Amino acid sequence: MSASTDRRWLRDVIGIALIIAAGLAGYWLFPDNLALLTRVIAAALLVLSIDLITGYCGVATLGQASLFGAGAYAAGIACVNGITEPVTLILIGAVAGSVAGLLMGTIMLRAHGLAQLVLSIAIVQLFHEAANKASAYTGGSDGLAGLMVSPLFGMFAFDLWGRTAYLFGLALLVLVFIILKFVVSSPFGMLCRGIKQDPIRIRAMGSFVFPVLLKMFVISGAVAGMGGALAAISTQVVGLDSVSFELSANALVMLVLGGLGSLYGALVGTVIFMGFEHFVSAINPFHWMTMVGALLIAVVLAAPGGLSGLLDRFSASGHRAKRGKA
Amino acid sequence: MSDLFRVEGLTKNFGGLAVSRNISLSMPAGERLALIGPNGAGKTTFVNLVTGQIHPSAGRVVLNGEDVTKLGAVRRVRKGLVRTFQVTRLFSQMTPEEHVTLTVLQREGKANRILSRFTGHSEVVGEVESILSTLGLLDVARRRVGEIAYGQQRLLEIGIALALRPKVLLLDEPAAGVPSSDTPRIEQALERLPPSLAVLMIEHDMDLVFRFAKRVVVLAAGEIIFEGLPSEVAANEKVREAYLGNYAHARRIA
Amino acid sequence: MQTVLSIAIDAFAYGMALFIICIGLSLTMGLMRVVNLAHGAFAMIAGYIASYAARDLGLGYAVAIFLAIIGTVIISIPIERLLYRRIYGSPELTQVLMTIGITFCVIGITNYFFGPTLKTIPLPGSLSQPIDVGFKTIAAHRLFVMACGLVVAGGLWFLIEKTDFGIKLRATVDNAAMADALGVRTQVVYAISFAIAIGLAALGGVVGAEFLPIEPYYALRYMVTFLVVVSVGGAGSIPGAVVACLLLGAVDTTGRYLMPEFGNFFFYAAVIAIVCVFPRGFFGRAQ
Amino acid sequence: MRISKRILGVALGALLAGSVSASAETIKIGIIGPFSGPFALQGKNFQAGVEAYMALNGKSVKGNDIEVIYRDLPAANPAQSRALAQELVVKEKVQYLGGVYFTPDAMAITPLLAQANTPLVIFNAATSAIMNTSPLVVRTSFTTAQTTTPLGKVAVDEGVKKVITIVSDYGPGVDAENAFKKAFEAAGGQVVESIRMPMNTNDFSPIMQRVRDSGAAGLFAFLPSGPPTLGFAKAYNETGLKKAGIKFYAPGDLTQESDLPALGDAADGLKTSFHYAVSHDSPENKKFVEAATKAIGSAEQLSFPSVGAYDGMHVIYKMIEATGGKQDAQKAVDAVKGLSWTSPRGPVSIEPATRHITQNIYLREVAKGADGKSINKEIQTFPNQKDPGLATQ
Repeated sequence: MSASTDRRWLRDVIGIALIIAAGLAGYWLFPDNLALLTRVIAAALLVLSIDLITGYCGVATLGQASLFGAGAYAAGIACVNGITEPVTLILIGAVAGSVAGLLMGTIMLRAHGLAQLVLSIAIVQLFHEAANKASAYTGGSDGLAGLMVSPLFGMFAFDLWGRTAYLFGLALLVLVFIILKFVVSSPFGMLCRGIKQDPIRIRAMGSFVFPVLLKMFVISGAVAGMGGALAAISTQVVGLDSVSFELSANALVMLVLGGLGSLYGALVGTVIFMGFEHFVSAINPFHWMTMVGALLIAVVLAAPGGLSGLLDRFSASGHRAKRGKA
Repeated sequence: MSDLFRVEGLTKNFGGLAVSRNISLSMPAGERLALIGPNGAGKTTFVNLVTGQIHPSAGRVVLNGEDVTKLGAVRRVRKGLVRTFQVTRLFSQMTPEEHVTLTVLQREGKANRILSRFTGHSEVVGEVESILSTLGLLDVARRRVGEIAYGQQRLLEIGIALALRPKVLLLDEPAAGVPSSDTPRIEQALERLPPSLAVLMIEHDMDLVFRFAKRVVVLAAGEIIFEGLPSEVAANEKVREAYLGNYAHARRIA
Repeated sequence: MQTVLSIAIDAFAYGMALFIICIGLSLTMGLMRVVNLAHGAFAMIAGYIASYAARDLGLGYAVAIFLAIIGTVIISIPIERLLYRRIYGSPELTQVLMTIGITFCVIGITNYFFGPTLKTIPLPGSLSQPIDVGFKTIAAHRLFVMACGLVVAGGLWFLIEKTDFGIKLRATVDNAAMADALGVRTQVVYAISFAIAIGLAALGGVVGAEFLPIEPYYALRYMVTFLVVVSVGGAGSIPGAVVACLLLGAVDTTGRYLMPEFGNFFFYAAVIAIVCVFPRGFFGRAQ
Repeated sequence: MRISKRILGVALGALLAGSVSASAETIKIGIIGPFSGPFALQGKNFQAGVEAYMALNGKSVKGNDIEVIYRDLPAANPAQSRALAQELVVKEKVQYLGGVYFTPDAMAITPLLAQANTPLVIFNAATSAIMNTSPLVVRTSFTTAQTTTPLGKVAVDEGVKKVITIVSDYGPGVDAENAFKKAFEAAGGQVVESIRMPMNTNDFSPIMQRVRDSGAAGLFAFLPSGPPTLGFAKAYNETGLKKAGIKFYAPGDLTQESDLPALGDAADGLKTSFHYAVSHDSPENKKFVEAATKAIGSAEQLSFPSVGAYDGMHVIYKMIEATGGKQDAQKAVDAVKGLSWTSPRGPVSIEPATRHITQNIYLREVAKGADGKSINKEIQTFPNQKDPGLATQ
């Protein structure tokens, strides 16, 4: 038992070290793009949160931005009302995200497959509508502006160059990633993977399915909520786009692009998608959509398991038997 | 009331079609009972009714003196009513070791833990290893289930069930689909089942039934048509009719 | 009473327009098990062809519809051959990725060639007049859409229930392997069904253009609406799609009349309620 | 990732080389707008306005070369907006920011301005409150309240005493509703009902039924320019409201020139109020339309954001003149306070207190122009309108 465990440990330690290294490399290589990179980190948290319920539990969602937006608005509203300490704001985002996750899970888990996907869409639309309606608190379509976040630990201000925001976001991402690595390699994570493949088997093992999935929704909500809060803190504005179907769909696309169920895929997909979008739209803003579309098609044709699956295929000796059930 | 497990008048209708009719039987601890019957007799429906996958139109399921008819599948498992599946339902990406470990942790109420490593529960390692070794699965314990032989997968099905420490075990065709060269291993595993366990086996393979069961129940068209010793089954006219119906009929005409 | 009637007739017209566009998607998703998010893209292509034919070439409305259907089906053939064939039987999320990619490409290309502006399909004089039907004035075009919807529903019902092809189709859907063994050329059945689905999308795109105007972002803008309608009805079911379109059309229209400011709440709350009660849609098949 | 890094490396290299050869005399202006996506046409208009200005007024100011850098922001997305602004300031070293189509995007940029020492000249985003978020913002477009307010009096003057308002349920829609209501009631009219409809409304006939049932003699509408305006105008015709003589009032977003070909006859006779019509009759506008048409490629695509951009560039050029190419945001903004000039839309000035543009608002009617194409024909002028939204604060 210890040999394979050690190997897995080692792989995760290396993986996390690589994430930190890549993050710091980003800091040194692109010192002028830190706001973009911070945006990527916030999105990465959102995509990670989808991986938890889609990649590990087999529940596809096109409404994850509800949880992201809940976190963003909670942090934003708290900030406008005088709670300006960044770490507290992140925690507020996490709590709001979990509550939204609990709500969303309770509704979504009533259905399966396509119906479930449609429920997720309906929920994000309702969240969006609610945020638009509650303009007294959310600023509606004009956005919730005027977030004055205090310096981190009273020392590091969130400034124009976005260094504080980026390093803060990177630290948050790494921390969350490590915790999630624990979560998915815990008995609970194993149970979720089992449910993804065969809920009837799991029931026959004497475990309920609904509470397990609901718990994952709550965890996922916390992660997405922290992403939202990070976006709110670093942007100082919360817009309706943070609870939109478009954001949800983009995030799901990033996840599928990177590959489901490994957490690494979520990061790879986010970085590739947003990086590609950024560079292509800077080169030719008028046609980036065609190119992004072509990228997606190419990935499906060349690497149906996502980009991280492609890496696996090159690196791993054993071919992973593919029995994905979306 | 000394019976460990009892079903009374179990009936299930799908629309107007009765797939189980007034089935009653009881099992004391340590029982080795075989349930046989021709295709379409309603054996799998019976297992599903007993384990709570589907709910009966009428009748009761009693475990240890407690009526569990209203309980769902999960609660019945937790009370010791455990099944295996006719077609293996295993997680192709996981190893046998992981299957059994997950099951043991579940039984111990530790499967919901978030912040401990799955592989870090040393207290269950001994039990997992002993289950795997009893079934002769130690050498494939860390291979992915998708890569091991079907006979071994069937054994793992039994291993998962054992890890739940059942009181009553329903084996749904444990040897189905297993090449004949591997059946002895299954038989061996069945022989080593804990003696106090009540086992209800559904099986087609008559050799296996005769060697394993002390008592046989025959189901046909959703009804029990015979209950008795294995040696009496073959001679029973109703059973012959149910199994050989058309064939015997044809012979008589000829 | 007059108000109720006029809301009802508006709802019916809108529902029928939705039906014509969505029924094709319902067929692809129910029968071919492809989550085709690019369905709207084909409706949009048809709209562009019709607009070009009717506005720029000055052809008649009927000719424009005909050209749009034929043209869209022809365009779809290579796409089906090269791209869709690869994702039959793939996990749903892979299909989502592919069809979103196709949608993006179609949008980008359309934008490049036709520009970002709205394209209209000029109606013939007989359809563009308001008609007084007693209790209200209604555009003749809406009556035409209703008629089209009924014809499509009836035609599909006849095709699937009463023709030889329908039998093969149903057999293929129930069990493709068995149908294959029985000598049904399932590949051909799939190809024809895909063509029918695209043709219906094309028809819907053109006649529905008065409700859902043709512009490059059409495919994305209405993607959610189409997906929701199909799953509420139950993928693959014609009566399901009819009921879903009429019911959601009614909820939408009535909601927008009674409490417009909460129009979206009504619509999506209805969707959640329906999906919770009928998890497979109104007439969904067990999977 | 490796590929993109290489691209970036090349880009960085080019940038470095560029900045060395061009020396300090090149002044960069960063323009953020929707150059792709559903609003791409508005972004194209930004670009057309900028290019028209530079074509007519030269590409340098007092010997300083001007370079414009465009960044694409397809839809309202404050996080992306901030990232783009930050990149423009920090990496591209722009001295001036311009553009911005949506309000939340502007709100995300304004907190950066002081630290970046960069003024922002807004070419479009039309919510009053933006101006209060930073003293370094100047706006050359309009506000919804500004373009809407004159309509209240117009309606009353035409004998319409009861109006129903219908707006899209989002910020600008609510602004329009409030502004119209205030002006209309001040002029003695009565708003009998106010409807806010969801942004994604496709079928407007139930709304028109509401109009009919309300007994109003006129309707005031606000929809963002784009596809739904077509359905709305058609529904107004087809449900017989037009025939029934119910008057139609709206700010000019509803009949922007680039939508008119699609609206066709459905728009005939619609009365809207706005700060700019492409058909405006003046020598300045003639020159502008000619240059902007050349830039955008087709006369049909030209509409109001182009003039916001054109005047925005005028303001930025004046700022550069005043600062002599040195980066001093406050001095630059101070220099254009009270600036007045003749824009293609007519006489305009920057109100010193609010830094928002003061301009004529025109009442227009959709009619056929000389060449048979639909235009917004100006029929009445309301001179020197300030933003009532800001004035009241």
